[in-house]
Formats: sequence, C-alpha cells, structure tokens
Amino acid sequence: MSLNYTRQEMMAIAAGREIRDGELAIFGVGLSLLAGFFAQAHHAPNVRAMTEGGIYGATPVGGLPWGVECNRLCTNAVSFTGGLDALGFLVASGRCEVGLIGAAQVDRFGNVNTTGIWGELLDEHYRPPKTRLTGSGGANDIASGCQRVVIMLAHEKKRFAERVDYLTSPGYLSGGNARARYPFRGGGPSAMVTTLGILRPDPETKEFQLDAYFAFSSPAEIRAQTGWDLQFAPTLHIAPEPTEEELTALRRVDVTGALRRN
Amino acid sequence: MSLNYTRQEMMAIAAGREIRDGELAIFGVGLSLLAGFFAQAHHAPNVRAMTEGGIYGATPVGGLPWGVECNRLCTNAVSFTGGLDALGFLVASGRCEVGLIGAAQVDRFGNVNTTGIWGELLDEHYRPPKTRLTGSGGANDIASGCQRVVIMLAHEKKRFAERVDYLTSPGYLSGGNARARYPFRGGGPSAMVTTLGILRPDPETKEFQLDAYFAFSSPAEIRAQTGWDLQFAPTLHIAPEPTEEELTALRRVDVTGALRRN
Amino acid sequence: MTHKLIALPQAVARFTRDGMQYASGAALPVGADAVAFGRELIRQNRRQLHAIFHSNTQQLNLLCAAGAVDKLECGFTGLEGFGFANGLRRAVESGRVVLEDYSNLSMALRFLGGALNWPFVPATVNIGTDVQFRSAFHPEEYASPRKIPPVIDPFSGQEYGALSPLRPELAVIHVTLADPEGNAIMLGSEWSRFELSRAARRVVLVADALVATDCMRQFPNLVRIPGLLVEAVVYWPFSAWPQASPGVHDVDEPHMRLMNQALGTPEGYAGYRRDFIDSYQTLDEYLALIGPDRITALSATATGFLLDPYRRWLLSRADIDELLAESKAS
Amino acid sequence: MTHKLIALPQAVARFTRDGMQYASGAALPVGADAVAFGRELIRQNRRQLHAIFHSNTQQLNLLCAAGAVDKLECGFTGLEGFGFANGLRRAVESGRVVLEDYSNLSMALRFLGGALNWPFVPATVNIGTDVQFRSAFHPEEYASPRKIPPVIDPFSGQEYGALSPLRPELAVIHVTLADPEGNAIMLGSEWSRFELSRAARRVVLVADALVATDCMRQFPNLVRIPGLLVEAVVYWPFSAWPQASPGVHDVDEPHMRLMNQALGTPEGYAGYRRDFIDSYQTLDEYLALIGPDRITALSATATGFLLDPYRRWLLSRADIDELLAESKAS
Repeated sequence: MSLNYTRQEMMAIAAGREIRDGELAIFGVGLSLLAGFFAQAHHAPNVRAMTEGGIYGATPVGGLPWGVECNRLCTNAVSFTGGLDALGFLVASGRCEVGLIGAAQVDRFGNVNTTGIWGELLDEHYRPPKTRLTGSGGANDIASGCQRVVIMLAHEKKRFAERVDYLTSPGYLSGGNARARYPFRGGGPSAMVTTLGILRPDPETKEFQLDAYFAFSSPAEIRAQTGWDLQFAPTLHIAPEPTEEELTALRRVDVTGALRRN
Repeated sequence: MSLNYTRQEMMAIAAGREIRDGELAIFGVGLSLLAGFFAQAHHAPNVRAMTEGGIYGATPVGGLPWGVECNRLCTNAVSFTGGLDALGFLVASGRCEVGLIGAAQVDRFGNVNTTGIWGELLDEHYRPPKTRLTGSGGANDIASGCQRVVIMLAHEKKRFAERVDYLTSPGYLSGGNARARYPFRGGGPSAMVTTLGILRPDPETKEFQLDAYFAFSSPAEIRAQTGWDLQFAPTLHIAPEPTEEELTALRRVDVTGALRRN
Repeated sequence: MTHKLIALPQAVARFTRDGMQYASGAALPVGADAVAFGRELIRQNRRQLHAIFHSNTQQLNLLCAAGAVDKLECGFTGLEGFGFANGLRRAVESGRVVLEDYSNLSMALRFLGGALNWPFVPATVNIGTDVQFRSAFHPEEYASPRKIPPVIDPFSGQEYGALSPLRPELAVIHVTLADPEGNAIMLGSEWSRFELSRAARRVVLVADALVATDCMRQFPNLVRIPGLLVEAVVYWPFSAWPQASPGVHDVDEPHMRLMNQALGTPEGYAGYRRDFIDSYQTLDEYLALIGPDRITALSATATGFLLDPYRRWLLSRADIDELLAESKAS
Repeated sequence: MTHKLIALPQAVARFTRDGMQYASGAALPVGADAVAFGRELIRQNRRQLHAIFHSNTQQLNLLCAAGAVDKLECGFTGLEGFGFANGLRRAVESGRVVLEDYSNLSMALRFLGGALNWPFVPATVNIGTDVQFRSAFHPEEYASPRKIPPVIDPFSGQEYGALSPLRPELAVIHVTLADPEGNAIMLGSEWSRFELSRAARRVVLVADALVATDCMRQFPNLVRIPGLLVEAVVYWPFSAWPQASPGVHDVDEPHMRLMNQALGTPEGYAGYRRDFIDSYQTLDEYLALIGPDRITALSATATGFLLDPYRRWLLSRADIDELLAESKAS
C-alpha cells in the first residue's frame, strides 16, 4: 500500500466516491455516515445531506454520531423536521438521489436482510429468528425510494448468500426487471461496496458482479468470500487506492478514529 | 322584545347555544366565529376553539377577524400549524365535536350549497354558474367530519330550496340513512340556525323541521320563507330571547358591532 | 456557500412560462401570499396558466382578472371577510377560467399525496357530493368517474374516495424570513406550505425579510422549508400587500376593498393595472406606491412581537443589495 | 385555566392498564424518549402491553427485558451506535414478544393514517419484500394477505400496498418544554411525534422542563402539540436518560452500555431493576441516582444553545411543586 490506511477506511472512501456533488443524499448511522460526510469534505461540497430523522444541513461535531439524530448532529443543523418528511416526502417519493445503507446479508440481486438470521431456509410458517437484528429502520424506504442505493457490508461468505433469510429491503428481487412489478419510486442498488471490493449489477440480469477489488484484496479472495457463483464484470479493475487528499478528508470527518481501529 | 337586540344577534346567540363547554369546536369566518366566541365568553369557557388554518387557543383581538387566520387571531394563539392538521387530523378524522358553517342555499336534508347559483336545475353537462360563490372552503370537510354541524344562514325562500343547485357540503343527502353509504367520520347537521328560527332533523327521515322560532318571527312566516313544505316538529316552541348576560357576552366579542348593523 | 437570491423580475423570467402549472404557497385569503409575484407575472404577460391555489388570494383574483389563468384548481374562491373575489368571479362565470372545485382539506391532501409521490390519496371528504360528481375539467361526465374515483379499502371492502395528487411545476411560496440559502421560517398558519414545498417540482421563496443563517441554526425546528428544497429566494417586503403577513404587517383594509372593487369590471382592472402593476419598476418604487405612511401604519401590527426573537439576525438592505449585485455579476 | 400537571406515578396509574396499546412518542433510539415512564410502568408491574414504538429505545429494550410486552410493532429494533438491543433481542428470539416488523417510514405513515382516521394508507415501500409477506401476528400466512394487502390505484389500475393505520390507546410523548396546559415544544427531530399526537386516543406528555404559557404565545409555530390534544403533563427532567434530549442533555454513553449489557441476561436485568428502577421513590431520588456530577456533565451539551430562547419562561421547581400540590388537593 502506498499510504497507510485501514480496510474500513478504504471501504468508506470507495462508498463516498459513489456520491456526486450537489446530490440530495441520505446517510444511515456509522460507516455510511462517515462515507457520506467524507464525500462532502472531499469532492462533493454541495451534497445536500439529510438523515431519516429530518435533520438538514448538519455536519457532525464532537465525533461520530451515535445515531441519525444524535446531539452530535444537532449543533449546527439548519432544519429539524421528522421522519415522514425525510423518509416519505424526500426519500420514498423518489426525490432523494442517493442513499447509503448497511446490510447483514445480501443476495446476488442486491436484496438486503437486516431483520434476522434463521440459519436455515424459513418455510411458509413464520417463526422468531435465531439472531434478531435491527429490522428495516429506514433501509427498506431508502431501498424502495432512492434513485440509487449503495449497500455497504463486510465481505464474508455467510453474508453473501444464495438467498437472504429474510428480504428486508428490496434490491432487484428475483432479478431482471422483477422490480418493475412494484411501484417503487427508486431505481435499485447501483453498487455494493464491501471490505474487499465493489460489486455492480449487470445491466440486463441485475446480478451483482465484481467490478473492482481493493489493492489488499484479489478477485479470487472475493469469489471465495461470496456465497454465490460470483461473476466478474468485463470492467473488472483495481479500485484506486485512497489519495492523500481523500485520506485527509476522511480523517477530518472521522475525528475519533473509529475507522482506524481495524 | 324585552331587550333591544338585532336579528343577527339573536341568530349568533342561538347558534352559540349549540356549543357545549369543553368541546373541540371549529368556527368559520364572520357570523360563525362570533357565535363560537360568544359561546366561549358566555357558557363554554373551556371550549377548545380552532380554525381551519390550524390556529389554536386564540381569541380575537381588535375586532371581528377578516379571515380564519387574520392577524386579529394571531396575537394570542398558543399554536399555529396548518390545514392538514386542522381540517384533516382534527376535523375529517371525526375528532372535532362541533362545527359551525354558513350556507348560501340548503335543502330539506341539510345539504349545503356554497359553490354557485345556476338559477335552474343543472343537467348532466356541467357549466359555469350564473353567480359564482366561494366554493367549499373547509365546509365540506367540516360537514363530512365533525361529529355534529350547525348550519347558519339567512332565512329566505330562495335559500331554502327543494333541491340545491350544487351539493357542496353533505347534510343527509337523500335523507334517512343515505349518509351511511359513505364513510364520513361525522354525524351530519344537528341544526340550522337561521335569521328566523331553528330547524332540526327528524330522527328517522332526517328532514329538517321547524323546532323553534324567534320572538320576532312566527311559524307561518318561516314556512312562507321556506322553499319546501316545511313541517313543524312536535317540540315546536319559541326560542328563549337573549338574556342580558348573553347579550353582554356577545357584545364583548363583537367589539366592532358588526351584528348590530342590521 | 453560494446564495440563492434573485431579483423578482428575473425570478419570473427564469422560473415561469406560459401554460405552466403555477402554485401559490400562501395562507388563507387574508393572509400571507406573494401577491407581488402575481403582479410581476402580469407585467411579463404570462398567459394560460394552470393555477393551483389552495385558497383564493388577491393574487389569484388579479391573475383571473388579467386573463392570465385558463385552468384553476382551488378549495375556496372567496375573500373571507372581504366578500366574493370579483376578478375570479367574472372569469369563472364567463367560462374564461375553468375552475375545478375541491375543498380546503382535499387540496392539502392532494399536496400531501404529491409530496409522497402517491398515485392517489384516500378521502373521507368530498365524496357523495357534487365536489366528487361534477368536474369542470370533464363537464360532460356525470357522475365524473375520474375526478375523485372510488377506491376500495382492502381491509373492509368499503368504498372511499381517491383524490389525485398534485405535483405543480412551480410553487412560489410566501415566507416571513429566509436566509440567502433558502432556509425559511413562516410565522402564522402554514396552511399547506409545508406539504406544497415538498410536492412542487421547483420552489421559489418570496420573503418579507432576510436573516443570517445563524438564525436558522438557532431555531431549526422553525425552519419548515430547508434550503435544499429551494431554487431561489426573492426579497420583496410587503409582497403580501394588501393582505397581511403575521408578525410583519396587517391587512390593508381600504386597499383590499379598492382592489376587489376594481377587479369587478374590465375598466376597473385596467385602471388597477395602470396604477398598481405597471406603475413601478423597482422595489423602492413599489414601496413608495404603498406609501410610507401606510407602511408605517400597517407595520404597527399587534402581531409584531412574533418577529422579535429574530430581529437581531435581520440583514440590512445594504447587505441584500450587495448579495443581489453578486448574483447579477455571476 | 386549570392545569394538567400530574405526578409520574399517578399518570401511570391513571392512564395505563395491562394489555393496552401503549405507544411511545420519541426520537430515534439515541434521542429523546420518556424512558422514565417505562421505568414507572415496570414499578407498577404493567403486563401484556401491546407496544407501538416507531423505533426502539432503551425504554422498549427495558420493557421487553421486564416481560411487560407481549406484542410489538416497530420500525427499527436496534440501538444505532450502541449496537443491538439485548433485552428486546432476547424477548424476540425466545418468542416471548411477538414482533411485527415495519419500516421507519411505514410506522410514520401508519400514524398519519391514524391521525386522518383513514381505513388504509397507500404505500410505495415495504411492498415486494418479507416486510409485506411475513406477519408475526399471523405466522401461518405466507404471503400474508392482511398485513400489507394490495390496493388498486383507481387512476392507473396498478397495485400498491395498503398499510394499516395506528390509533394507539395511549401515547406518552417526550417533549422538551410544556406549559401547564399541555402546549408543547420539541427541540430536535420530531420523528413522528406530531402525527402520533393526533393518532393516539389519549396523549400524556413527559417534559424536561415547564414554561409559562407566554412562551408558547411567543413561539406558536413551535408548538406542534397544542394543549387541546393533551390529557396530562408529567414534569420529569432527565426522563430520557440515558438517552439524549437535544438542547438539554447529551447521551450517557457509559450508562447506555451498562444498561444494554445488563438487559442481555435475566440476572443482569434483575440487577438493573434493583439498582435503577426500584431504587428511587421521588424525582429527587431519581436525579440523585443519576448523580449530580453526571447531570452536570451531561447538561454541558453543545446543543444547549438551542434552549436559550426559552429559558426566561422556565418555571422553577417551587412553582411546579405548588401546581402539583394543587392537583393533588383537587
């Protein structure tokens, strides 16, 4: 590595690169918030950042916010409204251009599970999960409504499943144009940014393929860590390593060094 | 007359008597606002008054407000929200207990026209009215949603029509239980308070009958001024004249004497 | 941070066009509405507007009298305590303006539905009446099957009404205070300005006064329209005149009457246009037209205390002119 | 004007009952929620609650750990930066709490639908996923035909989802400031407290501080919950502890972790109950439990300036005690 950076930092920067200047963008808590505010600090100074609590125009103060409406995001906001406004009027409506969400489990069509782990295929009769996760939160709303969605998750085989235990937030459902059966206002996930690389959907089948791997990773490692038969995109390449400017910007945002504790 | 009062004052007092203490009540502009605030000043000190603009806890200052969110109602309000809240959350929902509305024309089932006068039966093809009125405003919403509604209007034959030119706000529609065909959250009009007396619906047929006449009026005069074959309720009586307390309270509200210019 | 200030004539030139869906964000007829924006629409001869006014105001009354409106959707067409709106009335009675009637709630619900990008909005109002059955946009239909068609509640099987959502091409919204980035505070009833600001495809604010952004950071819960939704901000004090703006000025009762009387006839309208629309070029000339004495009297409103918490952040006229000069230069 | 102040134990005794639909009005997991109301529910051994929490909070985490909740409808069950909610997690995994999953928007929309008394709410979210197909309340159904059934848009014929509105029996809503009549100001994200205050059949406020009604008259646009909707007001500073209340205090990070760790086991819960629920009788004892040093530290929040405009109207503890004594006497 040319610069000293962590895998978490690479992932945050890669996700942040997905955000364009001027966009209306919604970030979740934790890593996705850092990725979003990194983008603002680096290449997207006019990104219009919002949270699902309806906090507008804020930048974090005093460290990584504990939540999307933590006091660390309340000190310099220009507007507080609420969830119906943020997730409804601005996100589910299709108005928000990009959303960043996390995932516990994904499948090849970018469907996301954050509800629970059953550890086996759930039959028609519903029952409690072995491990309860957080549920949707705003993720289903973001995945349904945002013009495009970036999914961030750790690249581990158990998380990249042939089929998600519970489909919490819609990707491309069964693939192809299956999403068109539903009146979602958003276009679906445009990328999965993982701890190892970047996957993007095939334009036709909507199956996620490996588009880029990080300098510390490899296509073979990524395939081994993917629970389905991962295809390589024709565009497969090494993702550019963080530049000094990027890393400086990210660390200005990540004041408490949350991403440096690898 | 035992006291010196105007017909408008009698009407406002009679309408105000329809409001009970503690009720959530919505008043329109003009006469109905005076009737409502008269009730508050006289026998319903805890009436929870609101306007369709979402102005709560206000009493008029400086004279009769020019509108439901006139500055004369903005000087001592405890809360300003908006129309969706007032007319939707509180009125259409069925939460508001009583509403006062005006009318240009009514029929025997308490259906109200405030949209226009065509002067003849409008056939299936819609066309502009000879005389355009105000349209519904909040009246349709109040007539649909309030638990009960009091209609106030001048008692003239042309206004008490066999059939309204345009059904703006629902009374009992075609009578009987016709209202039950629609999922209105409110119960319908409980009274028409006119410049001559008070009409109330028959419990079964929902046809409005004369329940009371004012001291300066008579059942015969009222029947002559009604465009349908007006029936007398078994309870027909003379409405009590304004008491001194009532008149004092009303005139405290009607500071500019709008009701005394007969 | 680049600011969004723009002069009123430029705002009309840039954001409006003949035939567009034009929505006004206002309070009820006597309350805050950017009437001055309508004057400028007339000065620039905008025509064939499809107007969407939650309630009538003197702006709509004027636009109708001017023949600038072809189609109109509205919940209330009067002037409350000031009677019927004569300009609108003439235009509707003559058939020159085709008016589709709704109620005040259903207009708010249609903005709500537009903000949520819903296909329809459930209604427990307007149903069972001529508001549902009669459509001026489809006059040949009775009962109109498409104005407020029935929708079946899947839980009960019962029939409800379905309102059509509104997503106007442009909303011009009156606010009491804005900062140069478009964050805005409304004093008084919001009426439906919150929902409209989300339903409209583009939003332009017309503000009574401008404040520094620090004011917004002090009162973020009051900022119901954040700048991220706003295209441009027009500074135009007394834009609501002759109507009122709570906290800033009262209704001008004589002018409300004079104006409405004038709009009752073509000749009256022509005179009003000459005297109160074509007679000024600049903001200062506009304010001079109202007159310093009347401005002083109207500003002595009993609601003035509502503005007190924000006065320390008010931008001066010099600050504003400087910002406007910048935007002209760029 | 009679006031609506009531002591916390009396509020729980009067307004809650076993088996009721109990909704909390709060911000997201780290934000303002009347956690202290949940502590009192446990002290009074309320059981079989049907809890409606837009998002999980430490209150819900605690109520689940206490076995006080049988059914739950919720949009988010984590603790954001503080991880998974261990008490809730145990209760859900064991099947003791039956959790019906929604998203954060669909919970807000269901409150909106309840506030409007709609039969259903159109949805462009949750559809096409297991949030629609899987119902914990009807586990035998797949795809569940009644959790979010399809509804046909009458304009296009296309299928949408239909959410069921919520009209909870009681909503206990955290507010920053209330006056004795129940007019209330929230600082920070409203989340869904505005809609919930209209959807619930009864509303009780829990306020960090009380102010004179003149404060509300100065800032009526901030009063998003007017007293006319409110049954009772509880004064209980630091009711959100260990969560944060914007403008008033920060999140207590060590206690967030200690509490959540404790709720991860029955023994841990028992200890937490002993130390932080059964260990105080009065407000002063509760505040002593948090500790004066910690209260000072948490109160030194960078958001404190948000409260500044309202401080001059704050009622003193003596004022409040006097009002409470009155209400006891009556």
